[in-house]
Amino acid sequence: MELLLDIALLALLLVTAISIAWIKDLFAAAMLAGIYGLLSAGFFMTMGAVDVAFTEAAVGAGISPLLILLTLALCGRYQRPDRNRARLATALVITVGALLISATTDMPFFGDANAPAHVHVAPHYIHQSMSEIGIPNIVTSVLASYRGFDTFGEVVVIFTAGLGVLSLLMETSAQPGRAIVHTQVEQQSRDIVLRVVAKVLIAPIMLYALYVQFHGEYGPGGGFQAGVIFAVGFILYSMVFGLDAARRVASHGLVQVLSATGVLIFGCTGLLSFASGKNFLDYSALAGNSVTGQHIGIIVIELGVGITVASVMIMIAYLFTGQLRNREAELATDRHQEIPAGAPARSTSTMHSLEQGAG
Amino acid sequence: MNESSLLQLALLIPLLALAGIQLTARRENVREAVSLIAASALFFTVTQLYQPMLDGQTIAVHWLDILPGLALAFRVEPLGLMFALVASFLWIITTLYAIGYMRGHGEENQTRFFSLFAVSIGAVMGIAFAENLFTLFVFYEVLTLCTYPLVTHAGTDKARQGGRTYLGILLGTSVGFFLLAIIATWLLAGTLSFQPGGIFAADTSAVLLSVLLVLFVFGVGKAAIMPFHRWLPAAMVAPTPVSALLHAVAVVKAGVFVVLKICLLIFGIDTLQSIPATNWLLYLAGASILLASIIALRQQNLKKRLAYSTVSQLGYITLGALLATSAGMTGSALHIVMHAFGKITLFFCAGAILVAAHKTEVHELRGLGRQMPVTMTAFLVASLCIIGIPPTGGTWSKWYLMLGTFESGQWVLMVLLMISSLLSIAYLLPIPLQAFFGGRQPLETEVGSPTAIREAPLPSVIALTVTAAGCVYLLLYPDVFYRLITAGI
Amino acid sequence: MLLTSHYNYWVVIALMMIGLYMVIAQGNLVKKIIGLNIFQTSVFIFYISVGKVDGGHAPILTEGESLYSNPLPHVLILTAIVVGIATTALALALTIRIKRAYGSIEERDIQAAEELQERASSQMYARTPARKEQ
Amino acid sequence: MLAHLPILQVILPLMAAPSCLLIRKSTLVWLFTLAVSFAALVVSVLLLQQVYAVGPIRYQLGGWDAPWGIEYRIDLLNAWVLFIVTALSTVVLTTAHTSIQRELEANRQTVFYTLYLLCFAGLLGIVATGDAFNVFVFLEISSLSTYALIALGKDRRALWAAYQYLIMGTIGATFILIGIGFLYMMTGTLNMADLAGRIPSLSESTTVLAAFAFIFVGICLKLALFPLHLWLPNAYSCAPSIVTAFLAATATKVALYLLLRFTFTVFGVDFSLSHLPLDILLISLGLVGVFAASTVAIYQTNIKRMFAFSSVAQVGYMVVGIGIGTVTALQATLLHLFNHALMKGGLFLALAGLVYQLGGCRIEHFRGLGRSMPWTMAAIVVGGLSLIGMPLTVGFVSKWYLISAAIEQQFWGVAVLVLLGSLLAVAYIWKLVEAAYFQAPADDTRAEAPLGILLPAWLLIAANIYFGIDTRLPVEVTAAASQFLLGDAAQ
Repeated sequence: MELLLDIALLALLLVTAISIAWIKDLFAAAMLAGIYGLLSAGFFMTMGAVDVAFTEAAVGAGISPLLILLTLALCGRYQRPDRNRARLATALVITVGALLISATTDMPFFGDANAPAHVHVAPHYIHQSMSEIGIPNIVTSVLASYRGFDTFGEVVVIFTAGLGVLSLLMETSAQPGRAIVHTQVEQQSRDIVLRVVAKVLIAPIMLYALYVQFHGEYGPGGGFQAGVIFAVGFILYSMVFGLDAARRVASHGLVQVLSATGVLIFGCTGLLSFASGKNFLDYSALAGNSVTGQHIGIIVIELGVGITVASVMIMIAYLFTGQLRNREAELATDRHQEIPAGAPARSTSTMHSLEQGAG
Repeated sequence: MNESSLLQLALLIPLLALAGIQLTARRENVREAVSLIAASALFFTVTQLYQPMLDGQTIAVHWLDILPGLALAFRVEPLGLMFALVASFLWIITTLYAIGYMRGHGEENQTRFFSLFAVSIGAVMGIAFAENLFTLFVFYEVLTLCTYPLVTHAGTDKARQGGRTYLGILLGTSVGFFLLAIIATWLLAGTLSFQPGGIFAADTSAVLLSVLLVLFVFGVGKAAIMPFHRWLPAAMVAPTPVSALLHAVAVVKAGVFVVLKICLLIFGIDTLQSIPATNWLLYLAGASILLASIIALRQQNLKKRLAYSTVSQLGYITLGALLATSAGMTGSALHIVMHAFGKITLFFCAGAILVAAHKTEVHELRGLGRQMPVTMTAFLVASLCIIGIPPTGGTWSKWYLMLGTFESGQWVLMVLLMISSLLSIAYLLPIPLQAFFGGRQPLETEVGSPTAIREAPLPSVIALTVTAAGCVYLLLYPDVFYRLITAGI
Repeated sequence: MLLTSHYNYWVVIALMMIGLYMVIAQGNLVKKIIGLNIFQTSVFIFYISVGKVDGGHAPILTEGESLYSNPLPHVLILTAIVVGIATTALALALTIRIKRAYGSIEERDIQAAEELQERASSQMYARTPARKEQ
Repeated sequence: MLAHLPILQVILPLMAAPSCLLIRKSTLVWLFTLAVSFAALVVSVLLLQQVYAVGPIRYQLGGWDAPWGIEYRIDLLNAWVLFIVTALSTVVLTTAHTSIQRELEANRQTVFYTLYLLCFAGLLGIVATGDAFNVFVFLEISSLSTYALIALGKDRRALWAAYQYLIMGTIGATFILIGIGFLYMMTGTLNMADLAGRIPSLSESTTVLAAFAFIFVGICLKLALFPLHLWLPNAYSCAPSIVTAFLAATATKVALYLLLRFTFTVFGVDFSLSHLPLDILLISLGLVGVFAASTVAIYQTNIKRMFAFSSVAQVGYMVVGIGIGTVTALQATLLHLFNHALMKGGLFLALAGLVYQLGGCRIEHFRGLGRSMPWTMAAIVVGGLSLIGMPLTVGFVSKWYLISAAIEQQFWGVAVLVLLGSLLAVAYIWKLVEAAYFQAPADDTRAEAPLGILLPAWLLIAANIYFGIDTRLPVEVTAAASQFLLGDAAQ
């Protein structure tokens, strides 16, 4: 049964992937990408990777299609059919593929319980985590404690991405559009049904986010998933009730500060252990009893993760939708202009000044 | 004042001169006074090393280790001292001459010019007193780099082209071959310091040694062995004092001196004789001599002709060194000195003619002897010195070179040397002779008119007189250097 | 035998290659990014397959269970997923800016614009004063 | 606190980055960043001393012993690289304020410094860690911030360059991820030392070979080794000057460190160099890279781009060193790691001064620079000489070792080619010299670069000369490091 499900899912994944590669309508491609994410989440489920499935569902089928769609709204929906470098690509893909296939020949069998991967490090987690950390969800304990530093890195990665997007899309003095209010984003919100449904939905979503956040030790979930869900709820709100409404709730500045705060919470929790001469991220220093210490530590850092992830996601959503509204503002104001004002205008003008400097 | 600190001084004076020149850049006279004083001081310091050297004292200075076992260190040894003496003496004269020339010619950036002059002489001192190949290489490159701006002093496109060839060949050979050879030697012999009798173990394979020798001889591009001689004529775009310094004293002599020193103190006479490569390098040197002389014959531009004559004369020195007999070595060492004096005089004359009469082509010089008797006499003497006939010191070096070929039974080379001497007569002597007895020239009418040609500015004339006198003096008293050379070989 | 034990890996490899192909061959920047997503996601699938243990349960300790699937790959992939979405977000933001700057998100147009600009600037400099002779 | 040095090295900038966002005021942020970078430098110096004295240091994160937890393991090799990265970053940062004022809008500056710190921390994390997967995480931190930093360049090309780099970099990182996955699958561990212990028994397995291949290619993408260098020139020439200087001085070095770490420590020298024809591969790739890149460099009109290509060439030299694989050769590589950081740091900072004054650095901007910006130009000349490998500069030292290594192994051809390669450097450096000293400036006004840029640039140039004469520190450290590297590979 499980095997069949497995095969079916993989087959579906294959089909989806091919059709994504095939299709020229990027909008559809984005949707298919979402489906791809959902399918892989399902696959992870069958593999017993519940947390991963959860996350992949939230990211692969949630955030990333959303972002892609927002981008498409700005960049146009259809791609031009051209296969540049097709030959090179094929050659490269074939070589890499061949290498990979050859690599599989020496691999341990799929699902083999005595594969080296399962007998060296992993058993320690499975058998010791309860006594050492005292929470049932092994993944959480590995994630937050044994390999807590990776997770710290992960938070920083998200933070970095948020800042990167910020640095790319932040409103510069050259950009107009702040004044314009009538944007597609607002127009949606005239739909009464949507408003009501949203009103009803948002509260439980937030609540669920909190549940996922703090239930992470016992069941699937944790800071990251919670953060994503929270962000999704908020983004929904901003879509229905408008960017400005959302900004009134959580201003751009606040979101930035929060994103930083999350990282700092995580880091400082790690630093606390210096006080009692323990190593970085050694939570056992947080309380008399080491297990309690671990427990507290995990709760706190998961909170940090949640805050950062949520705020970064919201920040990114803000920035993307902000672009969207600018775009529409420009289309509304200066249709006659060939290139949209803003970034290109600025960059070309700087180009000009550069060359003046040279001449 | 003990000797080693004298040596330090000899190395530092040029730097002090550089500082002084930079500081007094604003006031010309002071600046040039500084140059002159520094030059004299340097010469004096070097002479002070002479006697102790002959008394067999070891005078050495160790600056610092760049890499473990690779030191910037200096030691006075006879040949080096000889080279240093010649260079530092001629630096005084050249400076004197340069002052006259640069003013007479109204050149730009004189401060830069004199500063680099000082640096290059400093580099020459470094080469002369280097205790090991590494130190030598360092200063060799310094010399290359600091003479580049001198060559391209004019800053015109032509100058830039010349500079390119100059730098290209000198850097190319030194980095491509010389450095490679040095590192190989380092790994092979475990040391780079010069030792009488060479540093290679007796059992080193002759093939490898041949490769090294070839690399060395070609690597020292400053020795201008064909086919790596192109930079020399190319560098003729430089102002004449530079040409004088480059082609008589600093650069080319540094080159042949390095070759000589490598033959003598890295390989050693015995090893050298046993290497197969020596023989055909000899013939290459011979060919270089002959070809250069022939090309020189066909040059109409005076400086170009002198340049090719230099190439051929350098061939003599390399050849002497490669002969690997004491007579040959002596000859080549002596020729370093003699050619230095002779050739610098010739360039001084060329420069004087340029400044005074604005002439650069050979055929324009007919009858110039009347307007510029001193210059032309000097030219005559110097030519004789280069050719190697009395009453000039050139006689000695040529004599020993012949002896060397005779001893080692290289009849072919012997004949070759004779031929090229005849050639050198053919391309040098006509110039002064025509100047004196070449009869009248249309230009003659100009005499008496305000633009009449007369001798070059006094400093220049003094300079070329002194060096010409030097050529004669060396016939009578070659002993000064001869003693050093015998001590060295 | 090999089939039943390895088909998982092979499918994953196929998925990876599709993704990689898209990244290289597609001219549209957004499509490239989607390709990148597929490529990475399939790597995740590979990792999770490695973590699979026959009859193993989700790695959440429960009474009377001894066989769990390997938690370590799950942890790694949780991190990797986050990295993936981070990259995607950044890439998309870049795409938006590129669209604004070049007015297109097709590789060809952009490269064409590049060459044009390059030529323009060199012509601009060709007009600067010629060198002086001394 | 001394016990925590290894983690402090990374955690300082990592925690400082978000704090920047809270400070906001750009000048303050700059000072703060500078202070943090300097603190990191101090830490790295202390680490280097400690390691040199007592040997490798291990630090268990979260107090969990390896291989169950992540451990930091500082030996001479990465202590050395840490020192290089922190030192260069500090010097570069001193110029940041002046240069960024010109090249960035006010409201982007805070973000810039935050990203800078993140990139810095990422690089340090890669170097310090002893855990294969942790490498991946920090690699992504540094990469993501780098993409963003490059995209901050004024010219719109910066965006395109950043995008290209993002695609290539992500492919590279994913390759590394695949490789690590294979390794984990075969060994069940992620700890480098543990892996090193287990791989020899698996040296026949194609999976491990594939793992090596993927990791190797992935790193070479980051390293911009010759055929995979395409992203680098655009990225370097379009990024803000400071970013270029920082990346040129540190990023490729860290990638090279990874290559060394994986080939020699994780897989072990007998696996890497005797199982595979890696030595031939590396030497040939390196040499081809040297010649191809240098030749292309000669024809560049954008000087930042020219030096970017020269960087690719220099990477070639380092890779040749790895390929030869003797103690001397590795020492040459490690020396060049340091030396090249000094050269390119100095050169790109000098260029930053140029951009500051003239708003660009195409060859045309160099006309008469000898007169209009004498000090900047002098810096470029000296740096160039060091790049060529003139005696009494650092360039000479590393070249000396590389050639000695080649000749020791009787690779005469390699030795000759390396030397010829340095002659190509002469060609493109002299292009600048001639433009600067033999052509009249467009306008004869003497406008020297601001001291804020000039002094740091000269600091690095001076270092080029100082360490070319007093070579004790680098030579001793690298000698010990390379012996250590081959020593523990031998086990």
